[in-house]
Amino acid sequence: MVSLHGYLVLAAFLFGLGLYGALARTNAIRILMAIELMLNAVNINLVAFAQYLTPGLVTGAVFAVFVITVAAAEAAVGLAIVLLVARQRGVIEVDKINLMKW
Amino acid sequence: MPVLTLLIVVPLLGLLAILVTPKDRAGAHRKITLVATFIPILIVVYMLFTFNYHQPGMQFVEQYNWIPSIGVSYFVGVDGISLALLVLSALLGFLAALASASIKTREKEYYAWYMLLQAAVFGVFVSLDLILFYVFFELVLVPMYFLIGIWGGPRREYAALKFFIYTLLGSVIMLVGILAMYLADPAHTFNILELMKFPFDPRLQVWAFAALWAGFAVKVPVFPLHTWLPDAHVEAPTPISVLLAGILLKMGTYGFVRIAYPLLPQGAKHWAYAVAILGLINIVYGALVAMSQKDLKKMVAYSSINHMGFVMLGLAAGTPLAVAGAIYQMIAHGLSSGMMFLMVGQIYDRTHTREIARLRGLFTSVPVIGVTLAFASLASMGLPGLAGFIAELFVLLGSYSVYPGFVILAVLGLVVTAAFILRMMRAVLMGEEKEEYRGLHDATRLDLATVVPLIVLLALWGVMPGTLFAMFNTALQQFITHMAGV
Amino acid sequence: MNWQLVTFYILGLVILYAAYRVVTSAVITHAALWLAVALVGVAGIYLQLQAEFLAIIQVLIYVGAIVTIIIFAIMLSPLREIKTEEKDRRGGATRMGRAVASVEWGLAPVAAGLLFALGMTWAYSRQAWPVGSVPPGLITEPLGKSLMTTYLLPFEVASVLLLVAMVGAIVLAIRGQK
Amino acid sequence: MAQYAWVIPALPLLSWLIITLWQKRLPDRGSYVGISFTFLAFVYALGVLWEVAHGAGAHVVLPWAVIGTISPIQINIGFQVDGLTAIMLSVVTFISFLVQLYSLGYMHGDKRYGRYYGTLSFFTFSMLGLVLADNLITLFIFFELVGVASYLLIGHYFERPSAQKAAIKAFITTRIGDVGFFIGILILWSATGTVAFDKLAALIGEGAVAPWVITLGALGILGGAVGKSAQFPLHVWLPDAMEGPTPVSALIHAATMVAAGVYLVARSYMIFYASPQALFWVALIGAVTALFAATIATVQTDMKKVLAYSTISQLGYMILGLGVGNLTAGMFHLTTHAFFKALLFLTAGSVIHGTETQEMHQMGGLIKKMPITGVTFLAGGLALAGIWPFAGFYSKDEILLTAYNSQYPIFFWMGILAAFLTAYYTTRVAFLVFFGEPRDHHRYEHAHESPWMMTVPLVILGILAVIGGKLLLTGEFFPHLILWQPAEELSPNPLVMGLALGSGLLGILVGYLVYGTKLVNRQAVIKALYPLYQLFKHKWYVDELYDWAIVRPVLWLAEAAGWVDAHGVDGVVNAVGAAGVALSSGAGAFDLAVVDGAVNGVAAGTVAVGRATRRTETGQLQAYLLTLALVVVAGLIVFQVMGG
Repeated sequence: MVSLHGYLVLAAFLFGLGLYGALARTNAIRILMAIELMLNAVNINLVAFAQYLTPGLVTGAVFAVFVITVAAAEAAVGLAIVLLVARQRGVIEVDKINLMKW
Repeated sequence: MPVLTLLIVVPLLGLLAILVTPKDRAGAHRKITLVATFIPILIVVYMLFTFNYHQPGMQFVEQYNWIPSIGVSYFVGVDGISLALLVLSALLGFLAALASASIKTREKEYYAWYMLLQAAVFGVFVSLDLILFYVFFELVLVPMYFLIGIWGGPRREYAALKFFIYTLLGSVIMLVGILAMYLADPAHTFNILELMKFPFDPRLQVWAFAALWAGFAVKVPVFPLHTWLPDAHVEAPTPISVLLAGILLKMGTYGFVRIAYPLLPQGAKHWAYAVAILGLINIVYGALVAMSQKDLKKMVAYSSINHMGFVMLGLAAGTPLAVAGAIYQMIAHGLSSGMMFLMVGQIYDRTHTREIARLRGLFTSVPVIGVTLAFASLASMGLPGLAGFIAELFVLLGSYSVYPGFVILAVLGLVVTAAFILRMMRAVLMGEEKEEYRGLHDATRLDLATVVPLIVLLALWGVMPGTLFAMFNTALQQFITHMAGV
Repeated sequence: MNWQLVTFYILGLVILYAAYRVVTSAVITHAALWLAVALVGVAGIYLQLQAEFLAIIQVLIYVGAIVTIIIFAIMLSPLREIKTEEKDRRGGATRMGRAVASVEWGLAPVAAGLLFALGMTWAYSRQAWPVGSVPPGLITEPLGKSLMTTYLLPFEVASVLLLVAMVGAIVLAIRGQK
Repeated sequence: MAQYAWVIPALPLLSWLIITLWQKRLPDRGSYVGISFTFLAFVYALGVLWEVAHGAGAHVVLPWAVIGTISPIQINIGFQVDGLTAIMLSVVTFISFLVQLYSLGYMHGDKRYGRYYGTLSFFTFSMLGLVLADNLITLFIFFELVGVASYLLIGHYFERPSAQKAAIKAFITTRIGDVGFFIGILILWSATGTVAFDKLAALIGEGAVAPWVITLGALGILGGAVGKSAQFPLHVWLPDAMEGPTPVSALIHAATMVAAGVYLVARSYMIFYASPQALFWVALIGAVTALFAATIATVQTDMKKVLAYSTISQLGYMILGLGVGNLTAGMFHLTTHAFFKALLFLTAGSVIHGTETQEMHQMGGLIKKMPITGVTFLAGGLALAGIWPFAGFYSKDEILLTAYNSQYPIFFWMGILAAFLTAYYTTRVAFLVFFGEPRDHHRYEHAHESPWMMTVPLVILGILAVIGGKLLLTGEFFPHLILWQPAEELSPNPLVMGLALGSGLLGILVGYLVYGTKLVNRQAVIKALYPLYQLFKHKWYVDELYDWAIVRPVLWLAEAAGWVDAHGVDGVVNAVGAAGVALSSGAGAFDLAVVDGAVNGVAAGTVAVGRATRRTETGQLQAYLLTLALVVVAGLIVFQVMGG
């Protein structure tokens, strides 16, 4: 049988990879993808915890549903922003965009 | 009817309406603001008629659980003192909105912040839960910061930041005091009325009072925490100055009356002498510094410091007359300084200067404005027959038996007050008309509409103080009894 | 060694490898396709956890919608910049250098990712987890019920969020056209 | 009628409101409103006087403010009508009416004509309110309002810097006196818990008030009177107040402003009477002022200035009368003085109107050109000099008689000397202005008699200046009206009467010798008495003294305070720096006790932290993300290790 621990470790490594991607890459779209990876890692955790620790309750799964919803929204708006910035400034590398400094 | 919640919600609805109105709909935001600030006046008038002036305790109470796990609730209610301040806030909120016609840039944002400010101000004066109070108290800061920082004068960012840092610092210290009381009370509640019943350990009272006092004193402002005030005033646009002087300063003194004194009476007694000295310094030092100012608005700002000194002195003395005078002064100063700032604004709109030395002969150039400024100045000087005098009279009458020496010095301070006001009037209003000011247009209907209510109230409460005293008399008695009983 | 464990290991390896390719592959369209693989793998994990409903929407929404729009965005955009592959941070500008002082920038993400994964693993290993197994039974029905009862309000809020996101994305796209 | 005496101040109040709000729409800017309302008030006041003379009276009390509910403190306002009130009401409305009538001509064509009439109404209202007050606080309120009204009227020609200064000076100086008044109220209030005159009188009568309270309270109130009635040492504002239009001067000097101080003492006389020390100070100030101001009046060359100092001197007499314990005499002198001083000022106004100068050396021989003005001036002058049978004689004689019989005869001799000087300078004015050769022919040629609106009041007042004294004493009318139980009935003393009259006549003689004939060489006299002349000419250097000792220090203090406030910031930064250096060298303590100190310290600290941390705020998303991740990992580890 697969133990809870196994799922958790898988999720941790998936998250670590996502984190690395979000930090190491400069292409905004790639960063979005990395974020999706992290969200998935979180979802695995949620579902695993729910199924193992609170059998019969679906709270964790409900959370996962919401996370997926938010991810969809985030992807839509995020891509729109990226495209807009790319169109207006001609760059897509986040290290060249430091609007937040002002 | 949940009138108090309504009072807070109406400006928020106004805020919402402004946010959904497109930016380019010229004038719409202003209209929404006027409506949303006028409705609170109606609500307050309704309250004035339905309020039971002889019944002790809070009225129009509403209480709902908010964060039950730590005993925070949405708990609002008013007694006579808060009611009087609500009258002031509702009125000035509307008048300052009227006077906002000179704001031409980024109107939508301006009015949006304005509505938020108004809601927070009402919230402060009706909250009976410390955390709720604190939230509103802090919430006032944010719109104020932007209102000064965006629509202010040349040094606005400096002034806004200074204002923010000062008041935030005070608030943080205050929060420590609040938490200390929360932890010391066995019931672990933030309910002000409950906390009032608990006799805190005297040692705790002494330092917790100091902490609360510091938080409120920044707002008042008490010497030596006052230096943000002149800068903030000079840079703030006129309507914001009106609110700043008329209402925001009162939040500090209201905090004393509602929280610091009733919750920590022994702490208050311990520090009374020091508070009285600071009050006296406010009076005398404020007047002296005002006399040396070259900028009209700065002078008015320092005169506020002078006036708020009477509130401090009255509260420190703690006799019924003195406290009554102190509360009266909150209202009177709100009206007179509000009017003063309105007048300075009207003059600035026409002459584009606030430098006293550059103004001259306004009695001739703009007679109506001249006369109203003279009225405002005399009101601020504490001329008998106007509300400010009543306040000063009662504070001094009441404090004399406690601090005779201070009172005599304060009375001498009144001469200095008269001197700087008259010097200002001489420089600004009297003298030959200046060539460049010839043909300036005099007060418009709108200008008059903003000041006439203030004139009427200043005169009414100067001639018939009983009408205002009756409003908060019962609450005052409760305050006195509570302070004496512990 | 039972078949469940075997499937888990295979799925795990597929997911991690695909994720690795997502963040490292040189061509961005490849990365998007690898992302789809990783997401399908996660759907498999859900199946294994008896969360069949989640597996289905994982495939439908993530693979069917999100990955698709990412690929669309890349392929349909007129901008060359999006399609050209970027250089790795390692060789890039080092403005961050000042912030992280002595740590070379290129090492920081690796360190962060590894630290996180290993740290979590370590933390998990210090905990005694119940040795139970996944309860049998499908979750679609209870999930649906609780979404319509206990979690009705969040559910509705989520739908509003989606609506707002949709409107927002359209507004942004239109504004870009001008 | 006395029950409704509040109508009397209400009428001018109404007139003020009407003129202020609608002056542009009223015929002649509302002047007729002011005049007619004041006349109605005068008629009503006469009615009240008649009633009071027949034994009526009124005292109406209204609650004003109630503080507290358990043992409420109630402060009342109200008005009371008795003989003192009734006579003052009549005098004030009468003079005010005449002055307003006179102003029709004098102020004609003034650019702030409407405002002038409005303020006059307000002035009258304040004074009438003051007269009716039944307690110290109400009286104080109107006392201040009178001050404001005078401020506005003195500053009527506000284009002139001298008028601006004079207005401020009047207000501030009297306010300094009011500080004393206010402290007096505080003392009495805290000792007795009441400010109502009747209650105070009752308490004092029972002996329930400590003597020192009475004395201090009385001295405080005296401060107010000294300020308003321009007594030494707060007399400095009155001569400067000549900057106002001349009819205003008449009003101020005769009936409203300066009478307020004397009236204040008279109204609270039960307090003074209970304290011999206080009475002594009252008498001393009165006598000193009477003499002191008379000396200055002898050398002034501005016609209005002479009259101003003469007013101060005469007010000194009134205060002296009160001080030696004769309330009736003091108030009697106030009344007669109101007639002849108003008259003198109005004639001065007429002269100024005709010649357009106030400088007496540019006048001369004007009686031929302005016969009515000249004759009425002589009537007023003789009354001022206290010559029988003119009005001033009776009242002055009464005061001197009481002074002679008091504990301190020195005051009597000071009064006699002042009477001599009074007669002298009055004669001097008469000769310089109305007799002799015209010194400025140009002005002389243009001089003309004033229109009827101006001369009618002169004639009315002139008649009163002649017969007023005797008239009021007819049937003991006045002494019955204002009755204060005198210690003993004083029989007329021929010595006193003779000395008073003699000194007056002597003064006239000397004046005649110096100015009417060339028998005495003026320059020689001036040379002989040069130091004294300089002293008088510079008004005993009081103004200079105040400027040097009070005004400048206060201004300097204000500047200093302003500097400290404005430069506190720099000071603190420097202080922090210095303190840092001091600390590092182990030399000294940390001093942050400058304004703004602690706060700026915090601000500086915040800035320093900000400087250090701003490098991390690069605006780059990934940097933030990295930080976040590292913090999470660090937190995780810490949590695991600590939490076990």
